[in-house]
Amino acid sequence: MTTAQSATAPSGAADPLLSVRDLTVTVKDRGIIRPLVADLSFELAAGETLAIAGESGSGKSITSLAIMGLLPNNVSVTSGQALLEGTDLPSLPERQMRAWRGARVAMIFQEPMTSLNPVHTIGSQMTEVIRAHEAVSIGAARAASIEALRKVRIPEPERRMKQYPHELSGGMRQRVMIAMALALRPSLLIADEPTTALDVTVQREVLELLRDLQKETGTAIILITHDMGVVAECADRVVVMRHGRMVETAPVNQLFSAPSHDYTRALLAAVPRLGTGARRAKPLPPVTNAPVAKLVNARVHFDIGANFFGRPTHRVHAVEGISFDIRPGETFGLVGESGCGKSTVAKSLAGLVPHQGHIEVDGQALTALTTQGKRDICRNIQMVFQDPMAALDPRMTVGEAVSEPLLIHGIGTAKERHACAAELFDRVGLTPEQMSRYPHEFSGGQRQRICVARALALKPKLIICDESVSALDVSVQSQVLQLLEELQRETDVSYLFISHDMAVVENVVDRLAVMYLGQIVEMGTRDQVFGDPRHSYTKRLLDAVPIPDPARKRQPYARPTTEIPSPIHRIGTPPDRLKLHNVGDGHFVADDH
Amino acid sequence: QGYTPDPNAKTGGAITITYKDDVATLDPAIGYDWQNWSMIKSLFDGLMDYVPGTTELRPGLAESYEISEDGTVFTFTLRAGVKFHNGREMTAEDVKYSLDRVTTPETQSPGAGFFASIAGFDAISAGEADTLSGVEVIDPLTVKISLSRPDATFLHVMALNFASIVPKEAVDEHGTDFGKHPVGTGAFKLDEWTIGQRLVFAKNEDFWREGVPYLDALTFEVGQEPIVALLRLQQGEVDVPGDGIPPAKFQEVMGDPAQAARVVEGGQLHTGYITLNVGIEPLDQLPVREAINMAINKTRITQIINGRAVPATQPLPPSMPGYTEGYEGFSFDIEAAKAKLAEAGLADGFTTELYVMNTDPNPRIAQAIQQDLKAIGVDVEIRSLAQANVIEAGGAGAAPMIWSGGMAWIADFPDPSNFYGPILGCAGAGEGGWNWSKFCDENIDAMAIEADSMTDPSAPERLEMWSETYMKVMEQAPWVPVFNEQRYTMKSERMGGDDALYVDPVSIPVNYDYVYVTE
Amino acid sequence: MTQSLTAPAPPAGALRRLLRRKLALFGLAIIALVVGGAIFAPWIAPFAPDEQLFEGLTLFGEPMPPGGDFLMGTDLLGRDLFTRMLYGAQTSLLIGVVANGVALLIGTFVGVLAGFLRGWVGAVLMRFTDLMMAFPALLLAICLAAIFQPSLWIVAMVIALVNWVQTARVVYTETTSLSEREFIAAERTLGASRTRILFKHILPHLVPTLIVWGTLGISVTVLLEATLSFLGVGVQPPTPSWGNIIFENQTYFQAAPWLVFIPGAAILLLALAFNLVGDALRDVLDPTQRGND
Amino acid sequence: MAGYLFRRLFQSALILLGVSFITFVLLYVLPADPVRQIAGRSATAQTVENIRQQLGLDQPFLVQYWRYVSGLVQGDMGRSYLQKTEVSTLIAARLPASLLLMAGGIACELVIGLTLGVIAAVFRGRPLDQGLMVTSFVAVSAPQFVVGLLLLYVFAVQLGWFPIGGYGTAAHLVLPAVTLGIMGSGWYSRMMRSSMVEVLRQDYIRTARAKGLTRARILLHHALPNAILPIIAMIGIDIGIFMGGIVVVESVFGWPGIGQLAWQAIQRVDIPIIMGVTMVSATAIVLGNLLADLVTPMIDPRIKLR
Ligand SMILES: Nc1ncnc2c1ncn2[C@@H]1O[C@H](COP(=O)(O)OP(=O)(O)OP(=O)(O)O)[C@@H](O)[C@H]1O
Ligand SMILES: Nc1ncnc2c1ncn2[C@@H]1O[C@H](COP(=O)(O)OP(=O)(O)OP(=O)(O)O)[C@@H](O)[C@H]1O
Ligand SMILES: [Mg+2]
Ligand SMILES: [Mg+2]
Repeated sequence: MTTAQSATAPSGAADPLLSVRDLTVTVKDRGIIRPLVADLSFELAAGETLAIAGESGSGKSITSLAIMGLLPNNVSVTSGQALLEGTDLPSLPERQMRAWRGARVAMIFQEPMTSLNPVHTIGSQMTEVIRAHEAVSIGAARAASIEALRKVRIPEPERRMKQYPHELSGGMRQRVMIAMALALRPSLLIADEPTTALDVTVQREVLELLRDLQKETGTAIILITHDMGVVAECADRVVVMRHGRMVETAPVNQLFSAPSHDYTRALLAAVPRLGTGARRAKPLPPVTNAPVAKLVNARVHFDIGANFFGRPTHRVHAVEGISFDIRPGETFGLVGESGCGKSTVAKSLAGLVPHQGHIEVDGQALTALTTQGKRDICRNIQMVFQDPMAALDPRMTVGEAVSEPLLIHGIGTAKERHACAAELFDRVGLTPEQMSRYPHEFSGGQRQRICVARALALKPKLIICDESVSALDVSVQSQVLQLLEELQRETDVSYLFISHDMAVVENVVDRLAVMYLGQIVEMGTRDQVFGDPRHSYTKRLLDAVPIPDPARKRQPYARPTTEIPSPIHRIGTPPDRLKLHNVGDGHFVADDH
Repeated sequence: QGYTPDPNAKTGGAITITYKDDVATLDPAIGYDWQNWSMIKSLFDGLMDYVPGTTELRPGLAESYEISEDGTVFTFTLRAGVKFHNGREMTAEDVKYSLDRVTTPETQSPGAGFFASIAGFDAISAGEADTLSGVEVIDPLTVKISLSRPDATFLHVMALNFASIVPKEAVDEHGTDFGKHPVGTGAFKLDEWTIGQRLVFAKNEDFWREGVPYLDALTFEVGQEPIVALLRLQQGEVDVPGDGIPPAKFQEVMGDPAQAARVVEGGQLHTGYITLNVGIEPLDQLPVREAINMAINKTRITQIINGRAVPATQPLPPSMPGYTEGYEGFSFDIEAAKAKLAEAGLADGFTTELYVMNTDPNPRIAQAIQQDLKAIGVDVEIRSLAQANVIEAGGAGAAPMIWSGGMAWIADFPDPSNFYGPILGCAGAGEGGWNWSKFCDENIDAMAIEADSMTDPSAPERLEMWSETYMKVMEQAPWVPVFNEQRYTMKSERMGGDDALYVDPVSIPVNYDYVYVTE
Repeated sequence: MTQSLTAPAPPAGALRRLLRRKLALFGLAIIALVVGGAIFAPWIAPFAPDEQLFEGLTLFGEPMPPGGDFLMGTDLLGRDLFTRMLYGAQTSLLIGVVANGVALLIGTFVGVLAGFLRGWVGAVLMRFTDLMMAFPALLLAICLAAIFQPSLWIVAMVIALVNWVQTARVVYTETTSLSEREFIAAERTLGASRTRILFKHILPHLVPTLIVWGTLGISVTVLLEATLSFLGVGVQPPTPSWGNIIFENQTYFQAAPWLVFIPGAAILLLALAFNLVGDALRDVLDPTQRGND
Repeated sequence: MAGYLFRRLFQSALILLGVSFITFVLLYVLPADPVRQIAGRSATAQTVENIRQQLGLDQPFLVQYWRYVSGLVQGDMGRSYLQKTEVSTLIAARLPASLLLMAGGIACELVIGLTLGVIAAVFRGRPLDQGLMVTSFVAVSAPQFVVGLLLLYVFAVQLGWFPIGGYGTAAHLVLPAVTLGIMGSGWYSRMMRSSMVEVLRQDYIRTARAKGLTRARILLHHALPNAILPIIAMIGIDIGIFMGGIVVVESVFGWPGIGQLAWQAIQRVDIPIIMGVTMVSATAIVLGNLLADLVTPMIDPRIKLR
């Protein structure tokens, strides 16, 4: 944050690098012209980091696409300018704009998984950007690419050049994207939610990397995000947007310490913060009650690979000997990095994947169930998925979707079901009139409420929330969390709450388990784990959480030196089992290597 | 020898002939297709031959022959110095070998039946003997063939492709593949055969007939769609379209005087007919068959095929010896036909089936027949099937009516007997036989046998007898003779030679040995 | 989120929206025309379909070109082409719509079942599909049609039996990827039965693919019927069908072009019309497409 | 990889066995007697019986089938009933031409179909797109015989650019290949369009644009390889469809392929040839599918053969 002071000097003093003036972007939709961004103005100096924050759909991405000249067909800039080094980019014809893109202004996108072309090597995709703008030989372009990859601290860049995107982890891919964007030393880099899709630990690395590179190259960055923690840690100045308009702009410290607009205040209030979970005073449910779900040494393996005879050679030990139980009225958290097996635990509980070991729901072992029994168990255990859009059939009205479980289990008449669904809609804060709409006609938060309503329809004893709020922006996220909490208070439902966002978890769970490579490394009550993390992995997770407080200095992140180990083993050589020790009062910790 | 070659003929040059279908084999014992019949004629010779462009017999490899008084012993004196394409001289042994070969069951010759009158045929075809006892080698240039019964057509049989003389060593060398490596004594020899594309015949320099052939080479291109072949002819790439002028192009060609001048028209030993199965109700009643005969508008049917035929009155085509001049046949008369039906108690008509081969123009002709019969109240359902299926249905006697087009009888040799045996006689009426009307009248059969036992094929009393036989057949009306097709061939400008050579009744489409190019 | 949500659609809306599209209307009009022509052929047609008119041929046996008494000219037997086109529509609709539809159904059934059930049922079904695919379709059709006596219904059945394979393959691939989708997992956690998932959640998503395949299949099957007729195993003469009108006369395409190009255009228009309607229907039925028209 | 190949080949062999069995059954029950075709119209009953016995057609069905299959395994496809020649010789002589035509046809339909599909996708929703949609239906609806003759008439007879049918040079191949490819190009353009529209929506296309690449490079280098993936599987399926078209095209252009051989054999119930051609084309289809499956991972590195 060393450059922050100089950059926050009143604009206009020096010639700004980028100056957006009264930018208005409209969409032509069914003949109606509707503004998506209206009268937006801001400036950005060289070397500065400007964060654009705001809820989903507020026009952040549209603004950046307008600057890049990449607006969708039916969307266009109708007035205003976006001057980069004195040139109005949106008004440039496509042919000239092409020379700017990639060379002077570059962009990285939210989804590292899908932003690289799967059929070309990293090398090919790196060199082509250089050769598209500079007349250099292939050899020179290759050398420059390797250098760029080295800069983003990709190990063995020569080898990576020959690899395909799917052979790299998400974090590596995002680093490749950054390397590609910075290869030609653009004066402006637009990063549209560069870390939303990544794990906390990886997110941390990428953010630090961006900051380091900026220091080195002096590139100005527009950082688009809805994560106030990221804003606090990275930005010099912040623009807050809502409904296509800017509601507030201020230097980052000022914004956090003294937000001037109500919306900004609401936004900041909604941000979950580590260490605030303790505010929630709710007694732990008594241990004596029979658990709603119980796992004893549960294992889930997937066989992959094939030898000459088509027999599998390798096994993914997705879940390797997990035991815990969930008590009535309790929220049990499951945290850990991407791929550690959280979803697999959830799926095996819901009967979606076959498992070994003992899993029982409501006193009944899952393996012993008949088809009818499996269907009945669904009434006790329900699931809310991460992506509400993907979890709803796009061709079914949401009303149908919510009453569908009743129909499936033959509960009530059509009229009663409709009434019940209407009541549920009411319950989750939607109006019954909206029941005849289709999923795509709702916002993300609304969709997730619909999913919750659907899960509630059968009055289950346990609801599994697998990353149920990760895709939502903070304000919506907090609404959904509140809803879940209310429901629990009213109906005494239990939750299995899966997330990699430690701050959210701290705010909602009663007890939690930390998973690593299919096994539990630490388990205990919220206070035990968050207040007294024992395992090194738990500590690292907590450490990586961005803190929405620009004033707080954080020590440099201890980047793990080795690659993340894999849960895939040769058949016949299972991984070592970790032993859990009780370090007091139900706080279990595994051996640390 | 009964034929004076064209004095203007030039030697040299090559011509191209096209065919739609591929050549299956050039083995004279097996080949029985439209396209290979004339090719085999040019590669091989039999003891007998025809005067080019006519149906007149003349000696071939035999220099002369003698027939015994009772007509059962034929003694052939062979021409000396005739060489096979492999250079060896032909002898009487080769004649015996060739006749044994064509009649022995292993050869699977479709023409074996023609030799049934040779003594010992039954034994060899039953597999009891491996040689024909009736064929004797007297000396290297003399063969004596004894028949088990007099056979007026025997000399014609000896002129058939099936009676071609082949060298034993070549057959032994290639075995069943002899058909792909033919060795004969003919005017041309096989030079190149690219399967599916082309065959090239080269002039046989050692040919035993003086002065012929004129052409140095013949190229046959197979797999050529007739329409495309005609286009190529018009472009000058092709000299003779082997399949003739396609119906779709007929008017175009005839409408253009320059092209029409190159069209050659000629008669053909062909009759197109409808068989009426006498074993199936109600066709088993004579009045019904007569009614059908009267109901067919033959003039209109010839119009449909652009007038490329003449209406027929009897089984024999007009150019066949034994044809009954002045016979009117059944004339087109709907009222009379209805009356006949009423006579059979079927005034309200009936329903029946007409089988037809599925290539143009046969289904069209079948539909014309259908319409004609509808006029007298007979409802006909058409079964338009692949050739093999029609033959199967006909042989099994399952088909009430069959239109013969596409499979119609083109005579193997110009003798009236050829139209009787397998297709109207009792012999063919059995299960699987080609007598699709299943018509079998012992008396008529006896007449036919008597006629065939006469020694001289062209004796007037014999022809008279055949004429009478066919008239008797027509009284029973097992067929509706519909038309006799005319052949229309086209040739390129440079082709020379008598028009008759292009409509040669036995060497269809062209007698390659005698045509020449003018440039 | 901008509040730009469309008002809930009234139930009759789908039809109304369909009618609002010009292209779809055009398609519907053509389909109506063809179907109407086929149904009312006996009343509309100026002649009987198999009546070989004396004045329909020239003295040389040539067909008459369009114009005069014969709206579309006459064919090689002197029959009125317009009449035969009307009656031929009956056959061709049956083949192009019914037989093709049945093929589509079989293909969908096999593909969906194999893709959804997986396991050995799926394996057996797909191996069977592979086998059928390796089989030269035309040969199969010829044999089947020759074994059963050829008739319109047999031909339709044969075409259905031969033409489902490609659909099955494509549907299989799509079903496998669909059943990986999260909302299918969601349905399973609700306890939905397989049948329900299949019919309520998988099949509707296959509709766009099926429309493309189904409508392209119209021309293909109509022409296949003609090929079969040509091989002597199709609809028997004098029953007209658009396909066999083309095939009977294709060598005459220069001498009598109307005999080839009129039925050809009819087949094209029919297929196109179904495609236009199908496309429109898909957009209208697919809620996610709403608002994009 | 070796294991995968082995398993696939084994499966293919099973499929071919199935095909041979079904074909054999069908030909066995077919109401047409090959012996009659061989014996000819003048044959006596004795001759017919002799031939039937010699060909073993009087044996029970299973014996006949067993003989055929055991011969086939040893590479013996039998002898043609009518031509008396080894079926393998006949097929070997004609197969190269058919394969060449098929390759040409596939190349044509891909080039035409994919180009039109890409253009339609780029201009989606505009009049050009709709025009191409109509074009693709024209292509699918056009009878191949007429298309072939038209092309021949215009380009060979009138313009003289190509020879009027025949086989041999590259110039001979053009018209037949185009005729064969036109129908398929209609299908491919439709499928390519939808595949391309889907791909053009992907994030990596946006990335490519953000890199400042030219439109041509984005389309050809980034979009095409991805869009073509679902199409590749189709090419395998296509070979089967081609077998039908090849008969017509070969006859129009006088192309010496197996289509014509098969056609004549079917007309005359020459069972060994029908069986042989069936087996060869089934093999081509099976191998074509296998090839398609082997090629896919070369384009898409994410797909691993198992
Ligand atoms: N092609 C389009 N047609 C119509 N509306 C569009 C289009 N693209 C975006 N929009 C609308 O523009 C608005 C702003 O979208 P934008 O993508 O800029 O939001 P955002 O702030 O980036 O949100 P998020 O945090 O979800 O990425 C949204 O309401 C969106 O629905
Ligand atoms: N069907 C499957 N076949 C093979 N491997 C699988 C399968 N499903 C999951 N896995 C593997 O199992 C491991 C655990 O996956 P899981 O989805 O449970 O992770 P997660 O903790 O939910 O991760 P995320 O945070 O990304 O959702 C991963 O390595 C994954 O690749
Ligand atoms: Mg965005
Ligand atoms: Mg997960």
